[in-house]
Amino acid sequence: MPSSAAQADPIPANSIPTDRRLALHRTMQTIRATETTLSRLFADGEIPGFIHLSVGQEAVAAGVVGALGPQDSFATTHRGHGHVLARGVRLDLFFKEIMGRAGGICGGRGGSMHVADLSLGVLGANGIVGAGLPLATGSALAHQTRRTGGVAVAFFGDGAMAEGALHECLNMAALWTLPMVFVCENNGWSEFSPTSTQFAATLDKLGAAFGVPHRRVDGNDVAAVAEAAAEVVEAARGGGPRILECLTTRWHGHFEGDPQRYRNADEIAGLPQNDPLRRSAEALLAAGVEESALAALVDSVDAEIRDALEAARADALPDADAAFRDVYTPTTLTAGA
Amino acid sequence: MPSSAAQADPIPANSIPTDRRLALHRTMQTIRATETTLSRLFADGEIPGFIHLSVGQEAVAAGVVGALGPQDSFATTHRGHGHVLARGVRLDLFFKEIMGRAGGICGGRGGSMHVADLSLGVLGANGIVGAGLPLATGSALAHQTRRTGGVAVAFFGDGAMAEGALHECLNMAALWTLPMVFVCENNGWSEFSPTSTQFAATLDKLGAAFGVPHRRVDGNDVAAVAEAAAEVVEAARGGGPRILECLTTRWHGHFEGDPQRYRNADEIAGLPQNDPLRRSAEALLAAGVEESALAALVDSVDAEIRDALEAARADALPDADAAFRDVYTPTTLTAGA
Amino acid sequence: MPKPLRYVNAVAQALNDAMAADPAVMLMGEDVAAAGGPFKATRGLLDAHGPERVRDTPISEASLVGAAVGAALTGMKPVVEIMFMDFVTLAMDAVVNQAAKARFMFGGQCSVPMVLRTPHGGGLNAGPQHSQCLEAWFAHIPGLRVVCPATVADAYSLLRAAIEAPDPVVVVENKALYALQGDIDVNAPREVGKARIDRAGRDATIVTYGATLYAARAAADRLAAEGIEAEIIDLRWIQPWDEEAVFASVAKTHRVVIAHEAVQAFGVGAEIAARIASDAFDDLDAPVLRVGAPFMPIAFAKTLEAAYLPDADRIVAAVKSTLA
Amino acid sequence: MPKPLRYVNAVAQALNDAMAADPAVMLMGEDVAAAGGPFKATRGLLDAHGPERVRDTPISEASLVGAAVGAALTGMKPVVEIMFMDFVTLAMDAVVNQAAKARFMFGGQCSVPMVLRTPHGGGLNAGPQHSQCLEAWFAHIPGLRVVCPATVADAYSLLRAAIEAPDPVVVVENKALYALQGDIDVNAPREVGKARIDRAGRDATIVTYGATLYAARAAADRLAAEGIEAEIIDLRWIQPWDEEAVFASVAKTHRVVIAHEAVQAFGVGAEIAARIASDAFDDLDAPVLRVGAPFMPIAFAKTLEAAYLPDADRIVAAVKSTLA
Ligand SMILES: Cc1ncc(C[n+]2csc(CCOP(=O)(O)OP(=O)(O)O)c2C)c(N)n1
Ligand SMILES: Cc1ncc(C[n+]2csc(CCOP(=O)(O)OP(=O)(O)O)c2C)c(N)n1
Ligand SMILES: [Mg+2]
Ligand SMILES: [Mg+2]
Repeated sequence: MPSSAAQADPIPANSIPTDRRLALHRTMQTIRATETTLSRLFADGEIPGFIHLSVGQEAVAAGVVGALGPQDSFATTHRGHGHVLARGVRLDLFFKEIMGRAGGICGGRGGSMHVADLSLGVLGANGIVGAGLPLATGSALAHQTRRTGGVAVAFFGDGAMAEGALHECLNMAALWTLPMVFVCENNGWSEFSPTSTQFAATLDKLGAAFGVPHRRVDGNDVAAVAEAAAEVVEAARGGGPRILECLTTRWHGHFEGDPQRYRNADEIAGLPQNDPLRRSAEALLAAGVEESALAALVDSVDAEIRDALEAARADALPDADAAFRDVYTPTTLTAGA
Repeated sequence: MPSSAAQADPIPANSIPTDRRLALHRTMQTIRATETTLSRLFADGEIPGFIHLSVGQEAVAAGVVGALGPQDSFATTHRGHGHVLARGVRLDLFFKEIMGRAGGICGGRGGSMHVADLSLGVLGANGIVGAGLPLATGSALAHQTRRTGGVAVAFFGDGAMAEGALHECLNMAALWTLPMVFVCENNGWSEFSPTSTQFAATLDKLGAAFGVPHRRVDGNDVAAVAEAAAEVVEAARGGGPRILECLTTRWHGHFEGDPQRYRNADEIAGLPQNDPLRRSAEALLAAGVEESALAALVDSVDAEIRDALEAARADALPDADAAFRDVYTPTTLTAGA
Repeated sequence: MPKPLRYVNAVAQALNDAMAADPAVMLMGEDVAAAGGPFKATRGLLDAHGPERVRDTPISEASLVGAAVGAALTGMKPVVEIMFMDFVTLAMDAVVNQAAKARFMFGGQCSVPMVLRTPHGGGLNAGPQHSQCLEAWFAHIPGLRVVCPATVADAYSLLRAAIEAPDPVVVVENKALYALQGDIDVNAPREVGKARIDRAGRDATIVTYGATLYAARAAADRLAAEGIEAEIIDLRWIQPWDEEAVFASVAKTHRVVIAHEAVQAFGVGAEIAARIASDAFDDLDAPVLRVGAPFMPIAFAKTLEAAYLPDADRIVAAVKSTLA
Repeated sequence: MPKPLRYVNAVAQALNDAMAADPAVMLMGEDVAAAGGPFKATRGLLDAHGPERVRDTPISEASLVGAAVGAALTGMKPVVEIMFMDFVTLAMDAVVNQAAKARFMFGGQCSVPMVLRTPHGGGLNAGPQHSQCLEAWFAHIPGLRVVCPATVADAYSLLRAAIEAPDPVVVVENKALYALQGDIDVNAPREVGKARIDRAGRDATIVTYGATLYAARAAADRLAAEGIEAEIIDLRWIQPWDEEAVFASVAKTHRVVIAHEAVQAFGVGAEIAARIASDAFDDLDAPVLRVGAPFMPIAFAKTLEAAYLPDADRIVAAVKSTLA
């Protein structure tokens, strides 16, 4: 059984050095600006299908993914742009994918719900709520068996807690002391329903039932997330599974185009007060970073996005014959049709 | 949220009147003698397929099922003979079913793993571990919606705790305050593995996570089970779901014919010391019941079983054409082929 | 004359009317109550019938469908919604091992009067896990019925029939049809297993179901312009499917193309083709051809999805090839 | 000459040899380690390869198979056992939405080298939830491969091929064959998609796979006694199936019967029949016939199971009917 994380001596969040905080801020800015751009592109009909944006949840992505080493892996959700961007996926390949272009990281075959970058240990966004939990469990099992030293992270939403996969995976991870972190992005919403009407348990008590230590953080405070993530990831590396629950906020609709009639106007109006970007900027200014440096950071991110978007718009649409060739892996085993 | 059962004032087990205890004992004796007979029949090749016997677990069946009213329902498991017998299924129809005869309660189509008696609210034994949990959840939902006043019970084994269905159903039952009792027959074994190597949580903590009150009883003490079951069933009737965990013992192999090489000889040798039948008999003798009365009870049960077995042996094997007619219900809606 | 309805509203009206007619009917699904359903197929029903009979459920597909079986065995007639057919992968035990078999394996003691509604199909660029057509799986399972309404009228009548049917029915809607407009007839016969001749013709038979009906109609129009009269059979029911109607048409036209959106290999069309090849072999003047999706997952990108979905071009080519 | 092995021991030996050859291969399943497997197909492997690579898992089929996908994406080659094919209903999301699609939907970035072994089939009176043959479901899913070894030799070679194949393979064993004795050849070619001519003949072709091979052999013997020479094709691979072998045989015999244990309607035979009816239509001199299980769940009672399972009688009758 893993020892309780509650006994660990936490690194105080404010001990994070300023350059690290700036890097986290830049990641968040990249996610925010990308998501905002995608929102506009979607409204303009430049993105097919449907997309789920993580505006308001940037601190979780930046903080958790920032705590991972190169050997680590993660599985994410339908709302996974932030995690993949935080991991450093090439921005042009990302835009091409979401826009369904040939040069997308997945050849335009997956789109928003299936962005993956196996070269970075990103096992994919997922269209099936809860499905990332067993993927990450298996990835952790592989890390353990292969002795890679890696940790696997499962991102999941609060609505996903109702799926039996959470129970099954907490159990396997606990039984086998897997190097795994369960990261819940608790934004209070499960599609159009408040999760409080959908789930009767709490994650801390569930963790306690399986002997999996649980930490809850303010998921809109990137320094707090980064500190907590660093702690649980390192604890999981040798000591078995951990749960990190990040309380956060979903600014946009469940999907783009969702009019959010089910949501209280006051709640929506109040969201910017808890803006992880604004809070991070304030902390940076308080730490002596110049206003102009932050403005330059915004400009530089915008320029990157502009370039990526331009490349994406210039890219061709994918070709059906090429796609067909990736249904199976070419093999030397004699294969039929 | 249901109020905590821990606060309920339990009826002391020893307050159960002697005639009620005798009835419970008779139920247990019926189960024991039936299972023992089936074991012999199986060894002799008179039963096709495979069967899972509940020898050693009789007190759970007698105590829990004895606490149910006529409007109540339950779903059971692959090891479900005891529950069905305790509910009063006709013994000849039961034997015919297990032996695959035409006159079986299910026409010989289900056998041991699918004994059901819908007229008694028995939603069936089940070949799928954990599948009874959602069936009982839905049955409880129907009781609630139809205002039948009924309670639904889900029997499940300790090995079944690892299935996600437990999590999903605890959640739905808690959210909707369903009239439902989760009865775990914890015999320590999940097929050939000790459940301690398979499941990291405990049912009391899981219950606490969902706000579902949990009681644990000595599942080999029929009076204790009966008292606890009466309490949780009545609590569930108005107050939402309850968990009753019964610690018990599996005397036979996982299935008949299982040589149990994985099991310690001492453990097996020690089982009779905790025999629910012997303990019940001792309690009855202490309460003034005559030894001869118990012997007469055994004889009378044996006679019933003899008759049922004789009827089963005399019964025909089922006819394939007749079976085919029950794939669908005849309907006045114009139907195709 | 009633105003034309959208397909999705015809579904809602069928649910409403069934609930009004029978207090045992209830709805369960993710966001079906307060939000009126992810596709608005249950809009207004919470207000009309209350929170006990219209239940928002947690994201727990496996137990949700299992609970519907238990409720059906205890006097209710549950209609469960699985938001996308792809998610039914989570609930196959409840459908296949429990719902489909309970009547048979309990010796006819009970029926399991439940309906599982779920949308399949592409055309919305919803990608590989939100577009699959898996109806062939269910058609393979004795004890289940499977229906796929292609028109607004059938969206109403066939759902009413499914709810009234005593056994479990999988109702497969096509999400690309939800916005389709048409009329319903609340008094239309509610039949199980009956196909509909969508268009009469003498030269070849196109057997289809679901959204592919519209590709078949476009194909038939184009063929007619060339003097080829194709008969279109909208199967509607996939299990049981209307052998009589199909065989009668083949006996007349001697040529047949089976078209559907699902992956062709091991799809619904395989069974129909196989039965024609065995039971109507002597009526055939040409190979039995199928038009279905290629053997690959459905992709997100517009070009890829468009190339993937069976269309009028492919149906026209197949019909002509049976006449060549 | 090596001693003959039982089918189940050939499985164990294939697993052992694959693990010895490749440290990435690992086993997961319920009671596969300490107990050596519910059917003893993994006996001795825990001792040989240790508890990290041979894992007893909790009863959590859905996450077990999902974890295998995650492990396969992280450098392992997991072989998972699902104790009875009926239980795969709990794990369909992992197989169909995750394993089958990952390579395609991630644009060819990765493969998912995993195997799911599971026994299907009746004959043991195991009843409606422990006997089903569901291979047609998997054959319908692009990205999966499906194999069904009928002989002891194939139990070894095809499992080795499945483990070596880079993509997910569903290996369907038949539990009634586990006790069968035969020889293996550890050096036999490990092929994907190749059928085997089990018996050459000129008058009619019997296409089969799995345990029904033995009914086909018995049928061919009886037919031979009447002067009818049936060719038997043991398909072995169901996805991809060997079109070349089947079409070549039909071109020779002009008559075909497809026999399998699975429910006939919407079963594997439907696709083979449909392809023959389209691609080999001109070679056919008779209707394409199928022999499969009737459209009902498999029942427990001896009489019912015996009447249910396709047998030599029905195959003989079908072959004769193609020659009538
Ligand atoms: C198995 C499955 N069921 C339902 C859905 C539809 N769905 C997509 S997202 C979602 C809500 C998820 O809520 P949560 O896990 O809290 O994630 P969030 O959207 O808040 O990030 C639902 C029901 C799905 N994609 N997969
Ligand atoms: C879904 C599923 N997985 C696996 C099995 C095989 N199986 C039958 S009983 C059993 C062990 C169950 O243990 P437990 O729940 O403790 O019940 P017990 O046998 O002890 O009564 C297993 C693994 C099954 N029948 N269904
Ligand atoms: Mg949420
Ligand atoms: Mg047990």
